[in-house]
Amino acid sequence: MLAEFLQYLFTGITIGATYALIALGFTLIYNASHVINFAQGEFLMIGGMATVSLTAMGVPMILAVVLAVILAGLLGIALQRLAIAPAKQADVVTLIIITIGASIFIRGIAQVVWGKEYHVMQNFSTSEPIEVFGAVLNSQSLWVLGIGAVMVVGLVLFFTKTLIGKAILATSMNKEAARLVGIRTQMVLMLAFMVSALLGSVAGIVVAPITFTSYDIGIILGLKGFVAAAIGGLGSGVGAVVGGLSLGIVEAMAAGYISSDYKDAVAFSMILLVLFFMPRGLFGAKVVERV
Amino acid sequence: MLRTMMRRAGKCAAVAAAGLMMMSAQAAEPIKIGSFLSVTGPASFLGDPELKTLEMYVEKINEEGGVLGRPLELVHYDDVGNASSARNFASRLIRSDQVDIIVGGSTTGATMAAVPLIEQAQVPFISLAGAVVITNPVKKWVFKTPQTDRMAAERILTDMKDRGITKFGLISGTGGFGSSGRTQTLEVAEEMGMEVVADVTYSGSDTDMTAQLTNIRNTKGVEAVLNFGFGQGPAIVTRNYAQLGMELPFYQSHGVASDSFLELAGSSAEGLRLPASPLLVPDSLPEDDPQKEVVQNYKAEYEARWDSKVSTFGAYAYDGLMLAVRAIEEAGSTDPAAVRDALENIKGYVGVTGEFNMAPDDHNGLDADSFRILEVQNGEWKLIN
Amino acid sequence: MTALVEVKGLDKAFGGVHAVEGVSFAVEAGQVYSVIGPNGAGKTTLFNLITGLYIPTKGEILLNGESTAKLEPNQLAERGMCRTFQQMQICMNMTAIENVMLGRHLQLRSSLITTLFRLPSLRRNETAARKRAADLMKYVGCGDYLDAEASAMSYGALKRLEIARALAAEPKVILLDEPAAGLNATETAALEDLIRKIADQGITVMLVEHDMKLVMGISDRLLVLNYGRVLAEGTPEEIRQNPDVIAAYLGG
Amino acid sequence: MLNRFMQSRLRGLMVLALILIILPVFLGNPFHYELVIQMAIIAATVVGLNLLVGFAGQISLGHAGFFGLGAYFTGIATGTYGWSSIPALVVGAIAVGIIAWVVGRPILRLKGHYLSMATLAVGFIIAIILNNERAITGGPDGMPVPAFDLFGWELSTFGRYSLFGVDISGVQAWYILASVVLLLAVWFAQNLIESPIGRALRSVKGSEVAASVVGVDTAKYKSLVFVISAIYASVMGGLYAHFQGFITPAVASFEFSILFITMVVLGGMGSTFGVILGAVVLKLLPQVLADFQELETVMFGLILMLTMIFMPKGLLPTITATVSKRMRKKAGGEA
Repeated sequence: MLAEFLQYLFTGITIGATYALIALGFTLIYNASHVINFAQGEFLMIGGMATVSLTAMGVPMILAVVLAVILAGLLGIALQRLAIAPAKQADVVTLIIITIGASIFIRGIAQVVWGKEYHVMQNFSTSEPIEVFGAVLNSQSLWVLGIGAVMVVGLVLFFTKTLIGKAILATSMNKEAARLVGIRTQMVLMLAFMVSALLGSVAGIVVAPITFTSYDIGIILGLKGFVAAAIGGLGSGVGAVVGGLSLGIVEAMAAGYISSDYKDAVAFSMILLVLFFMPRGLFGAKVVERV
Repeated sequence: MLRTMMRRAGKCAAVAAAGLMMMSAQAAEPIKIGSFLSVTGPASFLGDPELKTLEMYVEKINEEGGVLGRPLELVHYDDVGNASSARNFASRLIRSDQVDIIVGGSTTGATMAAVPLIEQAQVPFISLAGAVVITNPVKKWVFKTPQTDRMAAERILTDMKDRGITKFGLISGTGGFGSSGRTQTLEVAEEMGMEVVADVTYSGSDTDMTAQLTNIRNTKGVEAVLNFGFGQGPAIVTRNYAQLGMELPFYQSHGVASDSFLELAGSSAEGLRLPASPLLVPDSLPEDDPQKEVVQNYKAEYEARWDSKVSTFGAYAYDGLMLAVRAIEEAGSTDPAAVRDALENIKGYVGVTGEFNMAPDDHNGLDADSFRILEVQNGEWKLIN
Repeated sequence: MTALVEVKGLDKAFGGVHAVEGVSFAVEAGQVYSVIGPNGAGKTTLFNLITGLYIPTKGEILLNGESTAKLEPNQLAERGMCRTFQQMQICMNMTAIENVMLGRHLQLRSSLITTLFRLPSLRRNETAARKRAADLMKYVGCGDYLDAEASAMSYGALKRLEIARALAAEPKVILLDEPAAGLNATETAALEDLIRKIADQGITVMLVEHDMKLVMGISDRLLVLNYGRVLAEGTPEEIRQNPDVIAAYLGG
Repeated sequence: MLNRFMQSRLRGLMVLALILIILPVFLGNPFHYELVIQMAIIAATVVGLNLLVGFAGQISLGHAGFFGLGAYFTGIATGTYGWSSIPALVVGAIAVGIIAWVVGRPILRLKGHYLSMATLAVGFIIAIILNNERAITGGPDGMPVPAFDLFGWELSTFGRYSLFGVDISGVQAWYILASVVLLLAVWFAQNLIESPIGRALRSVKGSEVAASVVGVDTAKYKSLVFVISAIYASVMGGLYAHFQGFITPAVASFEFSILFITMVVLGGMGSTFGVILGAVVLKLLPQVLADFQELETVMFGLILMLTMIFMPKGLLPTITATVSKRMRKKAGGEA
């Protein structure tokens, strides 16, 4: 019984950590620009695919990872500069469609460059699973959790200790005021996209050994990330992490205990339930409407 | 963009007009082979080798003088794995391109979406998709080249029974292939007096199936596990299976019968069995096997031309095209009814997938024995029987 | 005579901070009743409470003797209360006249079937509503904008348009939140005339305003708020002589 | 009087009718008819969705769920239970309307992205149910749907019919049906928009507080428009099922929902004729881009992105604005 429960929990936490990392990317961009970036999943794909293809070309793993992350970062900047910035007057839905267009475009290019096959990435360390009270844990899960934790801590430090991080926060709270105190808001937005892309690509790389990677892996993972961010409350870092983990755990528990056919339906019902009682997610900012 | 569209629309109209004018000079006309395949999208691992195969052999046949003295022309559209696109492209092939025969439909969903239209339009259609519903009940104009999922289920369950297994756990994808495979497996199991003690599913986009497998593992009496699905899902299942340390006999379906599956699953695949076309083990076939030559040639030609590993899915297209060519040759024209009748009477065509013996009540023409049971040993396919 | 609007011991706290605290007063029908006070005194919060946009932390509001505790803003509108906003709430996705016609929403009940088939009754009502809206626009002084999009109007005109919309609802009491803010002297004078005209029709007017000259000139009674509490209440004359008010306003 | 009436209200509808009457001249073969018929059905769906998104400002990323429910209701009622098409469409619409009302009441309290999320979830749940209930829906492989029938008179795209003595083909008959349906859909939508109900809807987008203080029960109107747009989707889904002859759960998929909302935004939110243009463009694009093979996805993404960046208000509003600016300039120059 315990072993079974633990197994579901491990599975859920591993998937959930992935969702959480993607959700953090959403949160970051949402905070800085109030844009929901539907191309977030593509950063993941770029991270995984670029690493795989570079290592296949004989580039050492570490270097391949660095290059892939840089590529994703550049892509993030390009996305903000070329697609989001020129359309800053646009409606929320219009921005959503622009990011959807961007994700289709990036995916299309990836498909032409890298082909359509799924690719394997080796586990970072041993492929031997670890056994805990009868439940097994993939060693890569530890990497996902560890790197996830490092990134969350890193983000917290980034926002509280660095000038750039504080500037991003200030911009998210009040763009006009931020501009008045001399923050170059366009620069900040660009940075937010870049950091979010870095985050996404790292997530894409750490989960690739578990999920495999292909040109279209970003679609569903990106969507799940958005779901996680919404459960947690858009704009909340804690929310993204809690939202991601709880989504992953609910999925795994539902698949194990309720019905694997309906596990996604269970997850989506959970969202409806959360939003029914907390219209701004678990940790969303409570705002008073000014009239 | 609008201008491009107008230009294209103009072009379409011009082509259509030209088509009408040239009707009289039909003798010079190429034979049009229509095709809609899932070249991109989630089923691209099916559509991609299928299209490559079609392109390559249409070229080859034309170099060798065509069919009935007429060149072949391949008209192809990518349905992206979307059933309603498949239906629309089928309509475009029939109504706009006016093709003589259709070889296509990578997935059962795409095939079935096009079937009502094709039946009404009365165009011969050779599907490349697996499910048994495509040809059972028999539809007048619809044929298919892959073995049915029912045959796969029969083959696997027979092999289990031979090993003394009567109770097994089933894990299947919720996509068309897995879902249909699941239904067939449940039916065949009942007929063969076997018991499916656990029955779980995963969706095509899932990235971890440990929870479902744990569920099976904890079910009492499980003696083996069967995974029905295609795409990357079964590879993840295989890896999770190994991670969980499950040591029961493990079966996959023909949906993953390709070398790329071995690459994805890696060492986790060790010891698993599946039913597959002999294409994966061309050299292990006995010399007197009639398929040996066809299989070896196809593999060599495909790999030389595309510089990528051959897949059994491409072979479905090979057989589809060859059956179409043979039917047209036997009919002596592209008259749809004559071609259809010829297709229905093809006997003893030895293809890559198996030996086809079509009949009015069998538009597939294969039997379960055309599947070989393979086992993964030391990272390679080994022929078991 | 019972009061039209009566406020008893009203409290509103936002996360521990009291924006309005222990406020009580009564407005009688036909009065022009103004609420004044320094910035942040809780005037707009008070209006938001009265019109049902905020839910009071404590206390009670009576409209015509009926408690408004469970009522949504639209239900208050049905009972004859309408308002304008300090930060204007104009529907920029409509034309000017449609904004005013929106004010006639409650008078223009039509069934879905009538609407979908655009039956004659609907057409007649629409024509009448359009005429009434046009009259109101002329009445408040934005007759020049009869065919304009709302987004094409000037600030001052939009302020008047908002009043026209409120009037279109045929309210018993109208709450105007800083109608003179951002207006020049001529416009303010015109506004003063307009408020008088409205009051003369028998509509009770509640006013939040900073322009003392305007307020003192037209109000029957005044309420002075400071830090969410009532500092004074009375006629303009009484207020003018109230030492607390003088102290507060002179920064004493 | 009549002249002014024509100019203001029905001009667009007249133009659309005229286009639909003239269009067959340019339709070279039955496949072209098929494309236009599908465009008309999808366009009518997004005209309904536009009421919700464009006019009332409530984003839905799950609208294909209702489209799919309508399609499956029709498919199951006519196919499995042998109903006639019209009752199937009507009962389906009522059922979907009720579902939309029950679902809409709680989720429409949500705002912005949270509403998108909730509608997305609803769409997904519907798609998952359609996918999993094999016994009823045929599961992921889909189910065949019989031809449309009007009290025993069957409308098949391969049939031949006689209309007022003129011999027409099945696709032409379908074309007429789809055209009439589209015109009705537009007419109803326009009547709705230019009415007290329509003003109330638009005020929800313009300013929800303003709407509430003049007496608009915003919750009620949001639910109402949600239900109306779901009914549009349901009826069109039913017609689509009949026309296609086969449906799979893809009709209720997230991709389809995104396609719908993209049509609305690309064509021009809040412009009935704009969203029709959006539907036409997005339905035509894959056919046009099919020749690009590998690059099809790249081109599609690029076109979508560039159009939205440079025409954030959508195709039709941007075009009309440009044209009227030019005309004003010209008129100014002459005067």
